Amino acid sequence: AETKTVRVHGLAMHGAPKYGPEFTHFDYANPNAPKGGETRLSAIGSFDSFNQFILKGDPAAGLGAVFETLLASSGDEAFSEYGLLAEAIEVPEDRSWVAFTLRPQARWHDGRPVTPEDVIFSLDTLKTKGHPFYRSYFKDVASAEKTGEGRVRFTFSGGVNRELPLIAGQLPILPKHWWATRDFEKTTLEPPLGSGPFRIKSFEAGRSVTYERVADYWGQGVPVRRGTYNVDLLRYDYYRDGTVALEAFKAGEYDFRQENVAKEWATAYDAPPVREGLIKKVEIEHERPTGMQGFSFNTRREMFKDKRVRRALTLAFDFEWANKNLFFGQYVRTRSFFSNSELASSGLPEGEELKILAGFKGRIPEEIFEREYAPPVGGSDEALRANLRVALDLLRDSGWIVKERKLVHGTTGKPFSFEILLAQPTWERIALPFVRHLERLGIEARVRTVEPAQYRKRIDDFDFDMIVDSFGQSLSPGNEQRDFWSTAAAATPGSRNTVGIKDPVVDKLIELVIAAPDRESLIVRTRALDRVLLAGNYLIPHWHIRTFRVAYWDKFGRPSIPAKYTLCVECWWVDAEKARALEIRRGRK
Amino acid sequence: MTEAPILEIEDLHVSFNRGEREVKAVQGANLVVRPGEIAALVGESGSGKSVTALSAMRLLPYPLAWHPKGSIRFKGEEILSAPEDRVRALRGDRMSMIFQEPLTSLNPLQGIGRQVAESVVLHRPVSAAAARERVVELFELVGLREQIARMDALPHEFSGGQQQRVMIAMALANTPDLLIADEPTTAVDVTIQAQILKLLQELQARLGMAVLFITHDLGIVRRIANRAYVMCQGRIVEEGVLPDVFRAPRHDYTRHLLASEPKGTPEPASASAPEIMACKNLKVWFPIKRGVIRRVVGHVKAVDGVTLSVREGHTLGIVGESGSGKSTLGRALLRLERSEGEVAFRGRAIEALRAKALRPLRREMQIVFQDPFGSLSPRLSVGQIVEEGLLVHGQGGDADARRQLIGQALTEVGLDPETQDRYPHEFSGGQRQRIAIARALVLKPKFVVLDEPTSALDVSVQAQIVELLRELQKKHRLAYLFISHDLRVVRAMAHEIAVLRQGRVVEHGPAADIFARPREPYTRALIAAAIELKADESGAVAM
Amino acid sequence: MSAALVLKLAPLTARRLDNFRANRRGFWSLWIFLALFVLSLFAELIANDKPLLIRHEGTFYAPVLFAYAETDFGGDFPTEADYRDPYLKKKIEADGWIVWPMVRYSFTTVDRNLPVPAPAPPSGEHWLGTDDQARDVVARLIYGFRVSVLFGLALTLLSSVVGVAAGAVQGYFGGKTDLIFQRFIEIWGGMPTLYLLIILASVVEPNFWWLLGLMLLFSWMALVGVVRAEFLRGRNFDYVRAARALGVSDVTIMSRHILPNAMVATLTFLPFILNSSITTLTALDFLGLGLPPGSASLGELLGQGKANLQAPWLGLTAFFVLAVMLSLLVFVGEGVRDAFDPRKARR
Amino acid sequence: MFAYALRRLLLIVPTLFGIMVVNFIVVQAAPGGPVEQMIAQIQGTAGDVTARFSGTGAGEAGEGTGRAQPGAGAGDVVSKYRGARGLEPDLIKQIEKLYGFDKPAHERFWLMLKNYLVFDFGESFFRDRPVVDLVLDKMPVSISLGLWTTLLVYLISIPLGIAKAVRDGGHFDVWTSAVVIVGYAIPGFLFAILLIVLFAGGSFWSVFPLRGLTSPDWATMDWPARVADYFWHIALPVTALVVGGFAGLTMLTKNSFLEEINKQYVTTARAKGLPERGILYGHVFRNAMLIVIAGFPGAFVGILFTGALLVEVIFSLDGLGLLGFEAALKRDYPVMFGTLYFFTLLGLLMNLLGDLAYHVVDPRIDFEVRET
Ligand SMILES: Nc1ncnc2c1ncn2[C@@H]1O[C@H](COP(=O)(O)OP(=O)(O)OP(=O)(O)O)[C@@H](O)[C@H]1O
Ligand SMILES: Nc1ncnc2c1ncn2[C@@H]1O[C@H](COP(=O)(O)OP(=O)(O)OP(=O)(O)O)[C@@H](O)[C@H]1O
Ligand SMILES: [Mg+2]
Ligand SMILES: [Mg+2]
Repeated sequence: AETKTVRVHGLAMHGAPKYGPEFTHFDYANPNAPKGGETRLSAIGSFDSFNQFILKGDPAAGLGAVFETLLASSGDEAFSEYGLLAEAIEVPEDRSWVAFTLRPQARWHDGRPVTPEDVIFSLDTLKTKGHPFYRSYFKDVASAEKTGEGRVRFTFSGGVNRELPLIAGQLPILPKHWWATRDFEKTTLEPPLGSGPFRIKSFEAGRSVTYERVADYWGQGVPVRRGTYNVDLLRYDYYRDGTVALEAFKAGEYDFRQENVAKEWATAYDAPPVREGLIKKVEIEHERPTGMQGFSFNTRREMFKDKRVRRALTLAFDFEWANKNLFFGQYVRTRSFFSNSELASSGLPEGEELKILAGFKGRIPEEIFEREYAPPVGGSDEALRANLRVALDLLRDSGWIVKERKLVHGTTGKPFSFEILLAQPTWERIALPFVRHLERLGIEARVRTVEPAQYRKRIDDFDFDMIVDSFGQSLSPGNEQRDFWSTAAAATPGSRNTVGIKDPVVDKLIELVIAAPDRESLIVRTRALDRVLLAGNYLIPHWHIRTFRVAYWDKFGRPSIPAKYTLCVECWWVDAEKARALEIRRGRK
Repeated sequence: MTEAPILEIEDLHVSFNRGEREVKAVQGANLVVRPGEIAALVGESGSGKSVTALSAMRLLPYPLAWHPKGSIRFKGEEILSAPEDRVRALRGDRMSMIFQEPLTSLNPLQGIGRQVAESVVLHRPVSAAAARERVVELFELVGLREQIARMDALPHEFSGGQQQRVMIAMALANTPDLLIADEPTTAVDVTIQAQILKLLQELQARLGMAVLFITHDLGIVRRIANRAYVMCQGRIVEEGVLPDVFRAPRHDYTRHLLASEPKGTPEPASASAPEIMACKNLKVWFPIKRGVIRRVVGHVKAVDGVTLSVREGHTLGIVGESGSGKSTLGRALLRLERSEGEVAFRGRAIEALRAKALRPLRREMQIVFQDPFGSLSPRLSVGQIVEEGLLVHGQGGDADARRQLIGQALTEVGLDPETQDRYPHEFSGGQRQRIAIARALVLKPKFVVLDEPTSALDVSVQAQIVELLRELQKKHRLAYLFISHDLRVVRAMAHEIAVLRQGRVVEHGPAADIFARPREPYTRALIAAAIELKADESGAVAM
Repeated sequence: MSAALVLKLAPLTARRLDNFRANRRGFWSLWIFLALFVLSLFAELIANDKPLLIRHEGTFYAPVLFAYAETDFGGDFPTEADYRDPYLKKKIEADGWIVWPMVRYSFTTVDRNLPVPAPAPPSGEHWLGTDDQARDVVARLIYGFRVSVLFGLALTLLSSVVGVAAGAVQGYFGGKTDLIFQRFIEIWGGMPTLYLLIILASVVEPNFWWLLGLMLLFSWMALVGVVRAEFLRGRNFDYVRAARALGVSDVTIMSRHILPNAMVATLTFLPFILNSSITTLTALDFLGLGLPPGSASLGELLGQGKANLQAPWLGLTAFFVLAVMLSLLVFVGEGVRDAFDPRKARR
Repeated sequence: MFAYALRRLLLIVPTLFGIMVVNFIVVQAAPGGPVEQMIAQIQGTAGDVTARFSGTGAGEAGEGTGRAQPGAGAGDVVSKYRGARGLEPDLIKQIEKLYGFDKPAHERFWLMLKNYLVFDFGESFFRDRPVVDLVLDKMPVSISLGLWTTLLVYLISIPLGIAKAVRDGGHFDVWTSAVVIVGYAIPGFLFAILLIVLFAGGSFWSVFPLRGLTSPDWATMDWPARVADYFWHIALPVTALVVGGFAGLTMLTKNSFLEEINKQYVTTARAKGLPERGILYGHVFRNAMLIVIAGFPGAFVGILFTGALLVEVIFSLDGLGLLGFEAALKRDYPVMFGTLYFFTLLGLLMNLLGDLAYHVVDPRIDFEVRET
């Protein structure tokens, strides 16, 4: 109670939030977006439940718009949240607790107000009966108590963590009175009671679900909601098969589609409606961190312990060829574990960053200070040959020799052979050419695709040589880095440290990142971590894409400023004019 | 008789297969059948009688069979080149046929009643009930009165003679203008034979039906035919009205035919010879099943407590009306039918032996089935069929020696050894019967069940076979169980006779005794019927 | 020589051969199929990324048969040479020449110099285009045909023999044998094949032989039912009784008397079983339980076809090859049927 | 025969037991049980099981591009990687307990058997619904597909096969063979997709519905409209199934007929003056069709259970094939064993029915020992 408490409208992870207390809407939303119209979307698989908060059942798509959280995050900031159900946020300087004041006008769809009791109920229920995810996610959000009219206070456990108030703000709030007569642990197809902009209008179990806009939605004027959720009707149709779903889109069964396969993006949209402009096919740039994906080495394996070997294998992977021949040139090479964000390192370390790294001098590779990290460049037979030459030298340096045209270990005489373990056949077309290149080094690599359960098990036991791994990152790295790279995680079966990094320097850097006091220091510390990780050659980096690939029937209006970090499709609206024109053009066909 | 002929066959040629394997089955047959006439077609086994008959209805397996030459006219209408529809309309209605081998000619999966009824409804717009009535009537006419209740049963549940009568009923269903009867009475006993012949004569007289009657039984020919054709090696060699043809035969073959009745009596055999096959209180009951769950509602007592024995070198003749259980008895003795009661082979009880233990004994006990066609594997060549026993029992030496042996066996039964690479269906009925005999005899068994082994053979071949059997008996002290309706052959073969009636032995004794002094009324009737035919025959001769 | 051979043939066999030959369609189908199959056995000589013959600095090399290091030709790497590399090609041709196979790609060869992204449409270089990994479809077809047909033939033949034998025994003996055997088959057939495959895949890396073995454990059951039915019927026929009366052993009765007359279903189904053996491999590929990634098989090609609808040449090629193969086999089957049909008319 | 049927019925019990035991053992041995599956699901690393052939797998570009859709909330609550902090062991214990995996295998097996004896098939591990409900839910689709497909296949194949047998070797025979074989050789899923692209997609004609068994407004239609709607929906899936289905049967019919058509009794029938059709259908049919007719029940079960998996996926039909397959890959044991039990039982009954059909078709057939 000695520390000063502030009462604010929004919170940023570090520093001050971008939008001031008087903001009326996000920049990337159009406050004047017309309401109305209908949108049809697709989902894959099926659903059998509207209770998305528990372990069992396949919840329907789109339920997120039925429930609301205390705070809503902004799509053009790293990690900032503004009041949604909460009108005001109180936090002490050290952020050891947080209190929210609920908006008096916040209402459930049945007209009852949202109360602190609901918040307390939500935290307790989700942590005890909900999906285990909530238990672990809200682990340090110890408890909530009502501290006044419309005011609820969360206390935290587990030491100081600046992130916790923001995490508490992400708690979905459930109506206590509604659940009083229902079993929370059962799946249900009874439309749930929420407070969000949409509610379920009708559904066909497993096949489709339709939401309607709540006419007297309480939050219409709330800044974070202004200009969003504009359509009157939102319908999800379920498909089992991706190809069929695509066909359905082209047939006009639904309106919007996001593509994530390069080949499809390049070839599958060559249909009459696209050619006639009825379907718009656009790439929308974003600044979302794309993290790192790559062939990751299991450094627990003897042959991958040597960095030179890992470097040599990196040289054998020809990204430029793959991008041109397999991906239609849609991807960019990943050069950082935090790619496509300000957290990514580039150039040579300078300033604060250099200072941090200098502290580890001697314990980290010298090259960090000398060269910018750059994955090898291939693309042509000559370039590949040059790379492979270097690779062979590296391998020789680390004690491998060529005997009878095969690479064998100089002392043990064991041949260099390993297995690339895959869970998805999709990767085969990337892994197999790589294998061919390795052959030229005398390395015998096998590709093995296994069924998901077995894959899971082998990954959890770290029983593999090389896999395709990906490490997603947020704009605000934190605790999760421990699980990714720490020595402790390397020894914990099932952890995300598949590579098996056991580097005290990395451990240190992780702690520094987690403890970063402000955004600036977070950025430099993360960059430093990035450099050390890159220098370790733990992965053969893959690629990423900096755009959202979307196709939609031309009836939508989009805000003129896109959000930096999300696609924010809820900001789109149905343009009545265009919709009519589309109707006519399609009708004429 | 100047009426227009019903059937005219002119210079008919029939060949099977083309190319090197061409078989010229008929090579120039001329034949005329007039309304109200019974024309008999007799001849050597394999001479082309059946093929000629089938050609008349265009039922040969075309295009496998073909006619290089010739014409067949039915009531003046050319058959060979008529459209299929036309021929179809005639078949079964205006002309119909009784097939030589009834046992393979009936649809195995259709109730006999339905098969007969089908003929009726096919050409007449009658109700189901009326058709059924007609079937009942037909069954009565052909002496199947007792079988009317079992009309829904399948052909295999009937005896050979019963099936033959079903065929006859089928052919007569629409009182055709022309009936082609291919050995229609080979499987029935004399009493029924008499009944059927009478029926045919009656129909002929009443409706002017013309009959082309193929048979080996010259007695029958003499008794009912107006005209006879003699066929030999694919040609009609002699024709004429009766009784002239037989009185003054012009062709050698006809003369040979008339001369070769099976004659004589068996070699006397020692009464003290050891028993080779004996049975005691043998029973074979076939369950009759009804309803959805196929409940057993009764039994057909095919063999009902028979006690018999056959001694080495002896022949036991089994006679009895059609359906009395003769064939069943024969099969049961060889453990080919599930039976109750004791069976002993060479003094050793075999009723409980397992199939495996029985197998070595099989070489010594053989059987010639009543239905030779059915008993020959369709996908084995005749040579293979005859060879099989040798192979099984490790006899006959190497392949060449075996081939030799097979050829010899075939020659013995009067077949060309060169034919051993043909399939069974490429033979005539009589030839198949001889194949079956050859198969049994090639093993040099001790005991043979011969179930109507000569029914399809012309008298000359018959005599040859009887001679062969007798000779083998003499040489190897063979024992036969000889089942036949032909009392002449029985007399020529049997030392002892057992008369079967409804599954029971009603009379049993030395052959001479039975023929001379039949005790049971049934036996008397049987012999009387035979004599009656004989009398007829001699009467004809007397004329 | 051959005349003597023909003379020695049993007349019945000769007749069957004649009958078979008389069915022109079946006869030619057999030859075409055999030709294709034998050709595919020599796939390495037809489609390969290794030259058939190289003349370099006065020495001959046969890379298809022997492995040479790149350094043998003056290149950089002491590992096996990649003859497609223009660098090496130039080196060799500087003093010598190269004889290539008809198709200069093996089934694993990635064409690094495609003008368009993979899958590339058919062109002069790739007659049937490439798959989505830039590998030549013709090459993959030849190798895939070999693997698939070998797998299919082996599986079909072995499983038919076992299946027919099992069905024959059941149907012929009936009674307890039948009851027990049937129950066994029901239980055996109830085994979760998918799980067995998963277990197998977790223990070893599935390969041709493992898959063949495992599939064999179950595929034989396909024919048992029909064969059993035919034997149940066949054992009642008179000629079987006649054979029994001759003292013919059960095995011979089954094989010589009933089987030839109970082969309809088996003969009919064989081509289809072969085909489905081949497509089974596809299904396994889908699950990641099939042949190791990169292997060429018709199934894999089909899978490619499905994944690349925009590249119809993939699916079409696979489909076309399957259809042709199946047609050939069905026609051969009809020929065989004719050969054994005693009443077959010669036209 | 009645006694035999009864015996067979009784034998179903031990057979079923045997199958359950074998399956239980095998399933125990398979790597990655439901607990691992659930953990994967919690960690968000569980893939969609049908992804491999439904083409719904993730793209090549990793997690950077979370899917979003307009109007909908951007990702529910939070992106998944934040939850990826490893699972506490007690949670795993809890999950094990939830699925009864804290007990030894044999105990679980007995428990399952006990429950099955009283027809309690339990609840799905992942779906929170009784297995029975799940199975019943999928019945309409499976029965629709199974019934119509089997029916059509038989209705086409048999007459076609007969016609081919009669014209053996002729032109008709050759070209129908070609058509039938081509139909068979077209991989089912490719054909289904082709149908969709041609008749339901956006590129050509869009005349058939893409998914489901009925239209959404089915409930409000009157009966004729409902029937029409139903057939409109199943037209494509059934076509896809039928096309590949009739080759085998057609050829079987043809060859069976060829086998019989030269037999003596056919000549007899011909002598009666029966027209060719009458001979074929009245006489040869029953003799030739033993296998074909008797195979009907089995074929039906086959299509019902497994035959339609891909078609179910492609046409977004929720049938038993998909249910069983998903359960197997997701290790949803109750559903797996429930469907297994159900189908094995059905299969066993159908086997029996098939055998009885043999006897009905050919009364000479019995199942007794043949010693003599
Ligand atoms: N399908 C066939 N293929 C080849 N030859 C045949 C065929 N059918 C019959 N034959 C031959 O044709 C000839 C005449 O046979 P057919 O059946 O007419 O004789 P048959 O006079 O009726 O003799 P049987 O009195 O023995 O019945 C026989 O030599 C027989 O071998
Ligand atoms: N499988 C069977 N099922 C039922 N009844 C049968 C069966 N086989 C034969 N029968 C009946 O048993 C009786 C005896 O038949 P069997 O064949 O022994 O007569 P048969 O004396 O040989 O007569 P035929 O002289 O006509 O050949 C007949 O009434 C027949 O209908
Ligand atoms: Mg004849
Ligand atoms: Mg008889």
